[in-house]
Amino acid sequence: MNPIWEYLIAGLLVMSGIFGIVGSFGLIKLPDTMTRLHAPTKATTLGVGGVLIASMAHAWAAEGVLSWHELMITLFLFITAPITANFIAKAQIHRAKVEDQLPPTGTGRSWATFEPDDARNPGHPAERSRAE
Amino acid sequence: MEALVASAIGLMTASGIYLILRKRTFPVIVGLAMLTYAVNVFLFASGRLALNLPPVILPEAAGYTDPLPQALVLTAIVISFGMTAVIVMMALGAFLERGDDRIDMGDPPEAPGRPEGGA
Amino acid sequence: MNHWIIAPVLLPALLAPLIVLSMRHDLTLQRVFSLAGTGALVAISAGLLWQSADGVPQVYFLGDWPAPFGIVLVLDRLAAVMVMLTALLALAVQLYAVGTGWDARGRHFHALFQFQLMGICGAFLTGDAFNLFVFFEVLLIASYGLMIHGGGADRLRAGVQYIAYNLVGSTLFLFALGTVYAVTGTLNMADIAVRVAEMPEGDAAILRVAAILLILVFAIKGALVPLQFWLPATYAMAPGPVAALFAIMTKVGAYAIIRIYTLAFPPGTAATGTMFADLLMPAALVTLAVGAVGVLGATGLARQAAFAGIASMGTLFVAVATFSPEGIAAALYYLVHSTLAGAALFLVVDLVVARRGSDTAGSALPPVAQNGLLAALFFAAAIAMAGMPPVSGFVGKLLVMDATRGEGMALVWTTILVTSFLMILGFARAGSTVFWKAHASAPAEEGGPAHRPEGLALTMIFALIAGLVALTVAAGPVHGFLSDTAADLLAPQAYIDAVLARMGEPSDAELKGK
Amino acid sequence: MSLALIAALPFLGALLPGLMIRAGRTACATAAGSATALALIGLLLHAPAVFRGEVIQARFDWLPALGLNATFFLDGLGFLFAGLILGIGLLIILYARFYLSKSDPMGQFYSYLMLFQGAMVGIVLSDNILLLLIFWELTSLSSFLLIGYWKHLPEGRQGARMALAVTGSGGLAMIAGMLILGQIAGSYDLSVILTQKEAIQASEWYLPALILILLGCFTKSAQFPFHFWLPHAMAAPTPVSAYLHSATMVKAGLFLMARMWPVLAGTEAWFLIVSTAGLITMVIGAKIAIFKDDLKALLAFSTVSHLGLITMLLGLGTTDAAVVAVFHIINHATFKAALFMSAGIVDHEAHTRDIKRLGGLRKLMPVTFVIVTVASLSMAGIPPLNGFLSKEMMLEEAAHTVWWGSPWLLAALATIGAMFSVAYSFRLIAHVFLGPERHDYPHHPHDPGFGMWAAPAFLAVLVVLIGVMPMTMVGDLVSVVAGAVTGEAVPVKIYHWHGFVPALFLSIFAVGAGLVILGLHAPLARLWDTTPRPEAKRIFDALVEPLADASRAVTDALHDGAVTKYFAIATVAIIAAGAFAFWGAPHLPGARAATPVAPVALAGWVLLVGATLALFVFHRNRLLTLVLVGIAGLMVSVAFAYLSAPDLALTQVSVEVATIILLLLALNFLPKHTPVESTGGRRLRDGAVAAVAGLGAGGLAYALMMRDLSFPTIAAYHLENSKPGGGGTNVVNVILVDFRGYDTFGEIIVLGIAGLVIFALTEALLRVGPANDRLLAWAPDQRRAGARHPLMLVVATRLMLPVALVVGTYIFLRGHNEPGGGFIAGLIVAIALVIQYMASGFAWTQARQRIDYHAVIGAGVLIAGLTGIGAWFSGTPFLTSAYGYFTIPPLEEFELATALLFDIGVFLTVVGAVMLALASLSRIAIRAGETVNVAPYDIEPGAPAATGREG
Amino acid sequence: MTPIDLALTFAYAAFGAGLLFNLWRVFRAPGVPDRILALDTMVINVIALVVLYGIGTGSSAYFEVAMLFAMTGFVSTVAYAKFILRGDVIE
Amino acid sequence: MLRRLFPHPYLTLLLILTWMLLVNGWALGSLVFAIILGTIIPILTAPYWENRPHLRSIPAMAEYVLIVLWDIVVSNFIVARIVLFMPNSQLRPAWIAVPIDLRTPEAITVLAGTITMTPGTVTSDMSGCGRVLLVHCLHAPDPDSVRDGIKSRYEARLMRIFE
Ligand code: NA
Ligand code: NA
Repeated sequence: MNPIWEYLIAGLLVMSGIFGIVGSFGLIKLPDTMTRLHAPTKATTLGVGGVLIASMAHAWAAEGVLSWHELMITLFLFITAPITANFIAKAQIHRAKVEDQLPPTGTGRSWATFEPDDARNPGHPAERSRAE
Repeated sequence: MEALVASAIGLMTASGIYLILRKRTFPVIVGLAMLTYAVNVFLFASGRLALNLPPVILPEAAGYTDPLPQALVLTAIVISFGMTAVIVMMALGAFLERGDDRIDMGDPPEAPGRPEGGA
Repeated sequence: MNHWIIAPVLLPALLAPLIVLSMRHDLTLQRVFSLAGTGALVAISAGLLWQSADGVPQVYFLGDWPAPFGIVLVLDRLAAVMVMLTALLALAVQLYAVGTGWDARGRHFHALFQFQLMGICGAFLTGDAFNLFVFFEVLLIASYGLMIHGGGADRLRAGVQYIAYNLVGSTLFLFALGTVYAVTGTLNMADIAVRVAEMPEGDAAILRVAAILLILVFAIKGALVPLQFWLPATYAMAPGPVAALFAIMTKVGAYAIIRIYTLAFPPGTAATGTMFADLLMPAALVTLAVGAVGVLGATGLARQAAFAGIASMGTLFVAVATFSPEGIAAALYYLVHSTLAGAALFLVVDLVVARRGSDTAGSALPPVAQNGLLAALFFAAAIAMAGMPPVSGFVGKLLVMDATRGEGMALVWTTILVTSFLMILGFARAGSTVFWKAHASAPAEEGGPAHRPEGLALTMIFALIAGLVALTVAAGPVHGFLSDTAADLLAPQAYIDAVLARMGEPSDAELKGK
Repeated sequence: MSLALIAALPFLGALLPGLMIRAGRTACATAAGSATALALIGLLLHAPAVFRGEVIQARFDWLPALGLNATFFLDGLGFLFAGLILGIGLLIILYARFYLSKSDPMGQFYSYLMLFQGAMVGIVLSDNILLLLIFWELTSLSSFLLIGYWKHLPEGRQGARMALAVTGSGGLAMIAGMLILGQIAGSYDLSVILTQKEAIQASEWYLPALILILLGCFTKSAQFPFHFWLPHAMAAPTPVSAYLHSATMVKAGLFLMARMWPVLAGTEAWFLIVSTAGLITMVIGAKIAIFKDDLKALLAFSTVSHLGLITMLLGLGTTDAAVVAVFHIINHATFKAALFMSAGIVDHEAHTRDIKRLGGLRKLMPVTFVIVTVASLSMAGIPPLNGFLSKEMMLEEAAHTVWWGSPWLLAALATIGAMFSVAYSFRLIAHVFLGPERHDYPHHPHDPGFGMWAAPAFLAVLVVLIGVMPMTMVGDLVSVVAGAVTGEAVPVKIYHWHGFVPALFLSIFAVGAGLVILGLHAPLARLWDTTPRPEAKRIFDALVEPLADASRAVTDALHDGAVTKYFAIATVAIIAAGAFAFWGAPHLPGARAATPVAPVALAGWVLLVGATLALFVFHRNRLLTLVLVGIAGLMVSVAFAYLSAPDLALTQVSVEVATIILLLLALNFLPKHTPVESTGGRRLRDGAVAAVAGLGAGGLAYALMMRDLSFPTIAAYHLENSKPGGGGTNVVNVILVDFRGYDTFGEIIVLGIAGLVIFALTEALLRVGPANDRLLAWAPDQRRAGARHPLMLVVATRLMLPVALVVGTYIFLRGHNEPGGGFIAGLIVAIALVIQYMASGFAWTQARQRIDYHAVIGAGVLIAGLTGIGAWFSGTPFLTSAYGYFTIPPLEEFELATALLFDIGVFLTVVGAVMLALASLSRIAIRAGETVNVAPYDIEPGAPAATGREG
Repeated sequence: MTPIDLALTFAYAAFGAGLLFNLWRVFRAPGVPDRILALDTMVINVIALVVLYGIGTGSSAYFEVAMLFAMTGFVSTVAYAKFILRGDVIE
Repeated sequence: MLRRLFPHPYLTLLLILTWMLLVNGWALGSLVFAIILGTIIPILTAPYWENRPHLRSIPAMAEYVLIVLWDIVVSNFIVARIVLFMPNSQLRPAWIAVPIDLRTPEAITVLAGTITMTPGTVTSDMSGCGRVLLVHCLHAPDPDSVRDGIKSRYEARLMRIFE
C-alpha cells in the first residue's frame, strides 16, 4: 500500500477516534442534559464519518475496490442525527418542565412541546377524538 | 473469549430468572427476553467461537465458523419474537381486563383507581 | 417418495392461511372448510396408519437432502398412531365447538385450530430434534391463541401464566438442544442415537446433562411433577373444546419422551444407564398422587378434570418409566385411552358449566337441562378417567400394573390403587353435588334454565365415549398393534437404518467436483 | 344359551329402558323383565348339566397379552348365585314397577338396575379374575347410581358416596390381591388358579394376596369393620335395598370367598381372619338391629349379621361348614328379600318406615302381615321354616370348633347372635303389625295390589316349602353348590331333627332369651340410646371429610396460581436434575484453545454485563428496564457480528427494535413502575436461585465451548454443498431456506399465528366488557407533551420510507449469497412502515395503506408452502429447491432460485405479522381516546389560517 | 505494526472507552432523556466499531450490520423519546 | 403522465443512487434494476408524500451543502474544544428563539437539521404555529448573533432553494 494512503487512513482513524471519545466524554463531562446533547450528536457524527471515509479509502488503497456503500451510512446518520437530537431535546424540556426558562415564541402560541395536549390545531378541523 | 461469553450467558440467565420471579407481568416479560438472549447466545456458542470466519463461501476464506447453530439461533430469535409479541399483548389484555398487572392468581386485585404512575 | 407422509402437516398448514386469506369474514365457510380439512386429515391418518402397520419405517427427506443433513419426517407405527389419535380427537372437538358455537366467540378459531393440528402432527412426524422444537412452538403458539379464545379476565391471566411457563420451557429446550449439538454435532434423532452410542467416556457428563434437560422439557409438556403447575389453571380456564383438544398436548410430551428415550438414549446407553427410569418412576408416582389428590380437592369441575389429566399423565409415565416392551405398550394404550377420556370429560364439563352458569362444584344450583343425560355422560367420562370398569381406563390400568410387576411393585401398585380411590371419591363427590344435589334445591322435574339442546355437541361426547368403548372391546387387536409399536421402539435399529439410508450417497459437491 | 350371552343380556336390557322411556313405565319394566327372564331361562337350561356336575364354559379372547379374556364358566356355585341374581331380579323389577312413583325417572332406574344385574351375573360367571374384577367394580359403580337414585335426598347422596368409597376401595385392594394371585398361579383364569392350592398357599405373597382379596370381600359384604356403609345405603329406594343390600351385592363378597375357598381356605390365617370377622359382624349386626327404629335399617343390620354368619361358616374352612354356608345363603336370600319388599310395602302404604310410628297393621294389611310373619319367623330360626334349619346346622358347627384356643367361645358368641336375631325378628312382627291399630299413620295404610305383594308372597312360600321339605326343594342344589365351593363331592343331609345335640339347647336358649330381650325392649332401648357408641357416619365423615379437606388444602396450596412460585420450583428442579446428571458420570474437561480476547471485546462484555447487572437494581423503573434490555440486545448483536455471525447480528438488532416498540406500546397502558412486593428474604431467595441458574448455564456453556466435538459436525456438509447443492454462498441462509427450510416454514407460521392471536385478542378486548370500559375511561398517567407528530420527523420519513424499501429489497435479494434474506428484509420494511406510523400517526398512515395484514400473512404462508409443494411436480419431496443462472443481454448473468420464492413467503409473513401486531396495539390506543389525525403533521407553518387538507 | 494497525488500535480503544462512558451515563443520569442520549451514542460508537472491524479484517460482510444499527438505533431512540413525550409511540 | 410515473423525480434519482451505493459496484444489470426500483417505489410511497416541494436552484443547493459540510467540520472542532478544555463553570449555555420565514416543511426541516449539525446549536423545538424554532446553544455568550447567523447564513439560502 502506498504509504501516503497508509498515513492518510491512519490519520483519519486517529481523528475519528478522538472525535468519538470526545463525544462520549462530553456526555460525562458536561453539566446538564441540554449541553450534553451537543457533544455526541456532533462529535460522534464526525467520528463515525471519519471511520467511514477511512473504510472507503482503505478499500480503495488495499484492494483497489471502489467501495462507496459507506456513504449510505453517512447519509443516513446525517438525516437522522438532527431528528434524534430534536426528540431528545423535546423529551428533556418536557420532562424537566423548563417552560419558564425558555424565551417567548412571540407568536401567541406556545412551544409545541408545551401546547396543551387537547389543543386542536385550528388549521385542522377534521381532527377529532373518537372511539371506534 | 469463551470465558467472557460463558459469563455473559450466566449473568443474562441469572437476571432473566430473577426477573421472572417478580410478581408483575412486565418484569416477567423482560426476564423472558433476557432468558431468550442468554439461550440464543448459548445455542450460538454450541458451534464454538470463531473470529472473522463468517460462513459465507468465498474462495479466499481462511475457514468458516459452524453455520448450523447460526441458522438455529435465527429460527429461535424469530420464534421468540412471535412469542414475546403474544405475551406482551396478552399481559396488556389481562391488565385491561382486571385493572392490575399481577401475574400470580392468588394475589388480591388492586384497589380500584389508577395504577401508580411516574417513571 | 411417499408424499402422503407430509400431508398431515401441509394440509392444515395451507388450509389455515387460506381461511385467513379468503374467508375470515364468513364463519360458515370457515366451518365447512375447516371441518372438511379435519375430515380429510382423519382419512389421511387412517391411510398412514394402515401403511405403517407393516412395521417398516418410511422416511420423507425434505428438500431431498439426505439425513442427517436435511430434515426428515419418519412414519412409523408410533407416529401413525399419534397422528391418527390427533385427527380423531380433533374432528370430535371441532364438531363440538361448532355445535356449541364456541368457534363463534372470538376470531380465527378455525385457522388457529388448523395451525394447532399442524403443529401437533408435525411434532409426531419429525425425525429431527430441532424441528421438534419448531413444531412444539407452532403447536404452543396456536394453543395460546386457542386458550384465550373468547377472552375474559381470568382466562387472560391464566393465559399469561401458560405462555410464560412454556416460554421458560422453550428456553430450556434450546439449552438442551444446544448441549446436544455441542456434544454430538448433529440434530437428526437417528444420527444422535448413533453418535450417543459411540460417545467417548469423557463426554458422558455433558451428554447426561443434555439428555436430562431434554427430558425436563418434555416433562413440562407432559405435566410431570414438579413441572405440572402450569396445567390446572390453563386447562380449567381454557374454553371447553380447547381443553379437550389439549388432551393431546400433554401426550406430545409423553410421545417425545417415549421416542427420544427409546431411540437416542435407550436404557442400555453407557452414559445415561437407567437414569431416566430412576427419575421418571418416582416423578410419575408423585404426579399420579398430585393429580388424584387434586381430583378430590379441586373446587370446580373443570379444575377437577384438569387434575384428572395430570393423574392420567402420572399413570402413563409410570408405564413409560419401565422402558420395557410391556410398559411402553401399556403406556401407549393408556395414552390413547386417556386422550379420549380426558377430552370427553372436558366436553361434558363444558356443557354442564355452560348450562349451570357456574363452575363451583360445591354449590347446588337448579338442575340443568338434560340433567340425567349429562350426569350419565359425566359419570362415564369420570369413570374412564379414574380407571374404573367397564371402559378402557381399567384395562389400561391393569396393563400398567401388569407391566410394573416385580421389584418395587408394592409401591407402584399401592399408588395406582390408592389414587384410583381418591379419584373415585373426588368424582363421586363432585358429581353427586352437581347433578344430584341440584334436585334438592329445585325438586321439580327436569328442566332448569331453558337451553337449546346441543345435539351435535352431545353426539360428539357420545362419540368419544363410544371410542372408549371401542378401545375396550377391541383391546386385543389395539394392544397387539401397540405391542408391535413398543417392540419397534425398543429395537430402533430399523428406524435408524431407514433414516440414515442415504447418508453415504454422493453429495452435490462431490457430483459437481467430478 | 352361551354364558357370555347370559352375562350380556342384562347389559342389553340396560340399554332398552333408557331408550324407550317415552314408551311408558310398563314398557320399561317389561323390557327389563324380559331381558332378565330370558337370561334366567338361558341359565335354567343349563340346570341339568350343572346338576350332573358338569362345568359349562365359554371363552372369547379379549386381551390375551394381559391374560384378560372374556372367559365364563358355570358350576353349581355360579348357578346358585346367577339364579338368585336373575330370579330375585325379576321379582324386583316387577315390584319396582309398582313401587316407584310417577315422578321418578323410571327409565334411568331400570337402566341402572340392569347394569347392576349384569355386573353381578358377570361376577358369578367369570372364569377370569381380571374380568371378574371389571364386573366387581362395576357393581360398586352401578350401586352408587342406584343408592343415589333419589337425588333430592342428602342421605341418598351421602349413602351412595359412602358405599362407593368403601366397596370401591375394597375392590381396588382386591385388584392388587387378584393380580398377585394370578402371578403366583401363572394365569388369571379361575379354572387354573383353583388347581394351584399348594403353590398359592406356599407363596410368600399368599398373605398379602389373602388380605387384599378379603378386603374386597369384607367391604362388599359389609363385614366388620366395614359394616357401617350398609345402613346408610338404605336411603335407596326399597327395591334397590332389597336387591342389592339383601339379595345380591352384599353376597358378592360371600360368593368370592366361596369361589376362592379351595385355594385360600384351610390356612390358619384364613380361619382366624374370616371366622373372626364373620362372628363379630354377626353379633354386632344383630345387636344393632334390635334397636333400629327404621324398618329398613333394622333389616339392613340383620343382613349384616346374617352375612357375618355365613362368613364365619366359610371361615371355619371345613366342608360341613361350607355346606351350611351355602344353605344359609339360599335361605337368607328368600326370607330377607321378602322382608325387604314387605318393608317397602309398609313404607309405600303408611308413608313411614319408623317402627315407632307404626304398629297395629295386622288388620289393615293382612297379606303383608302374613308374609312378614313367615319371613321373620324364619329369620328368627323358628321351626320348621328354612331359617331354622340352617341356624341349627350353624350352631352345630360352632359347637364343634375350637376358636382362639377355646372350645366353647365360638358357640357362645354364635348363640348370642342367634338370640339377638330372635329379638329383632319378633320385634318386627310385634312392633309393626301387632298391638292396637293407630290413628296417626302418616297415610292410611292398606294392602297394596297383587303386583306389589306377589313377589314377597312368592318368596314367603319358598321359605315355607324349603323349611318343610328341604331335601326336595334344595337338597340337590346345596349339594352341587357345596361341591363347587369345596371342589369335591359333598353329600348333603338336611334334617329337622338332629337329636338332643348341643345345637338344640343353644337354639332353645336363643329363642327364649331373644323373647326376653324383646320384652325388655323399652328399657334396653333407653339404655342403648344413652350409651355412647361410635357412629359409623360420623367416623366415616371424620375420615373422608378431613381427607377431602386436606386434599383441597394441599391442592390449593400447591396450585395457588402463583406462577412465580412455579418458576422457582421449576428452576430449582432443572438445576438439581442437571447437577445430578453432571456429577453422575465422568467428565473430561475440554482441551480447546481459548479464543483470544481483544480489549474492545472486553469493553463490549462490560456493557453487556453492566446492563444485565443493572437490571437487578433498576428493574422497577420499567422504562429504564427497557433501555437496559436494549443495551443488552445491542451488545448481543455486536457479539454476533464479532463472532462471525453477521446474519444473526442483523436479525437480532432488527428484532430488538420491533420488540422495544411493542413493549413501549404496551407500557403506555401499564403501570410505569413495579412496586416493591417481595420481602427481603424472598428477594434473597430469588437471587440465590437466579445465581445458581446463572452458574449452571454459564458453566455448561463454558464446558461446551472449551471442548472439541468427538464427531464431525453435520455442518461440514452444509458448507460443502451450499453452493453446488443450494445455489447460495451464504450458508446460513441456504440452511434456512433449503437444508432446513422446513424449520423456517414452521417458524414463519409461528410468526403468522402470533399476528392472528394478537388480532383475535384485540378483537376480544375491544368487545363490550371490562377491558373496553377501562379503555374508554382511560386517562394518561403521565403529562403529555403537545407535539404528536413533529414536523421534522414527518419530513424525514418521507425520504426514509422509500430508501428503506430499497434497502429492504437489497437485503432480501442478496440474502442467498451474503448476510440478509427474507426475514431481515421483512423486518426492515416493517420498521420503515413503523417509522411512518410513528411520524404521521396510525390513522393517517392506515388510510394510505390499502393492504390487509391478514392477507399478507396468509399469502406469505401460502407462497412458502406452495413453493415447497412445487417440488412435487418434479417428483421430489416438499421444499426441494432448484436454481439456475440466466442471462438477458446485455445484462450480467443473474441467478434465480425457488428458494427466493420461498423467501418471499417468509418476507411477507414477517411484514404482515409485525404490522398486524403493532396495528392491533394502535387500535387499542384509539379506543382509549387517542386522537385520530387526518393530516400528516400537527404544525403546518405554510397554512396559517387555512382549512386543512383532506387526507 | 503498520500505521493503520496502530491507528486502528487507537480507534478501537477510543470508541471502546466511549462505550464505557456511555454505560456510565446510563447508570448515573438525572432522567431518562440522558439515558436515551447515552444509548443513542452507544449505537453510534458501535457503528464505528463495526466499521473499524470491517477495516481491520478487510471484510465487507459487516457493512450491512453497521447500516442496520444506524437504522434501528434511530428508530428506537425516537420511540423512547416519543414514549416520554406522549406515552403512545404510535398515535 | 410523467408526473404520475415519476411523482418525485429527485427521489427516483436518490433511490437509484441508494441502490448503486448498496450494491457497491458497477454493473449494467444493477443500474437497470435500480431504475426499476426507482420507478416503482416512489409510486408506491407517493401517498405518504403529498405536495412535493419544488427545488428552484441546483447550484444553490450545492453551495449550501458545501457550506454546511464545512460548518460541520468546524463545529466539531469547536465542540471538541469546549468539551475537552473549557471548565463547566465558564460555559454559557442559552436558549434562543429563531423566528423563521420559511414555510415549506421540507425547508424548515433542512434548516432545523442544519442548525443541529453546526456549531454549538441544537434545534430543540418549534412553536405551535411552526414559525419559530427553539434552539439551544452550548456556549453562546451572545445569543443574538447566533440567531442572526442562522438566519443569514442558512435560512436565506434555503429561501432561495425552496421558495
Ligand atoms: Na390431559
Ligand atoms: Na378515553
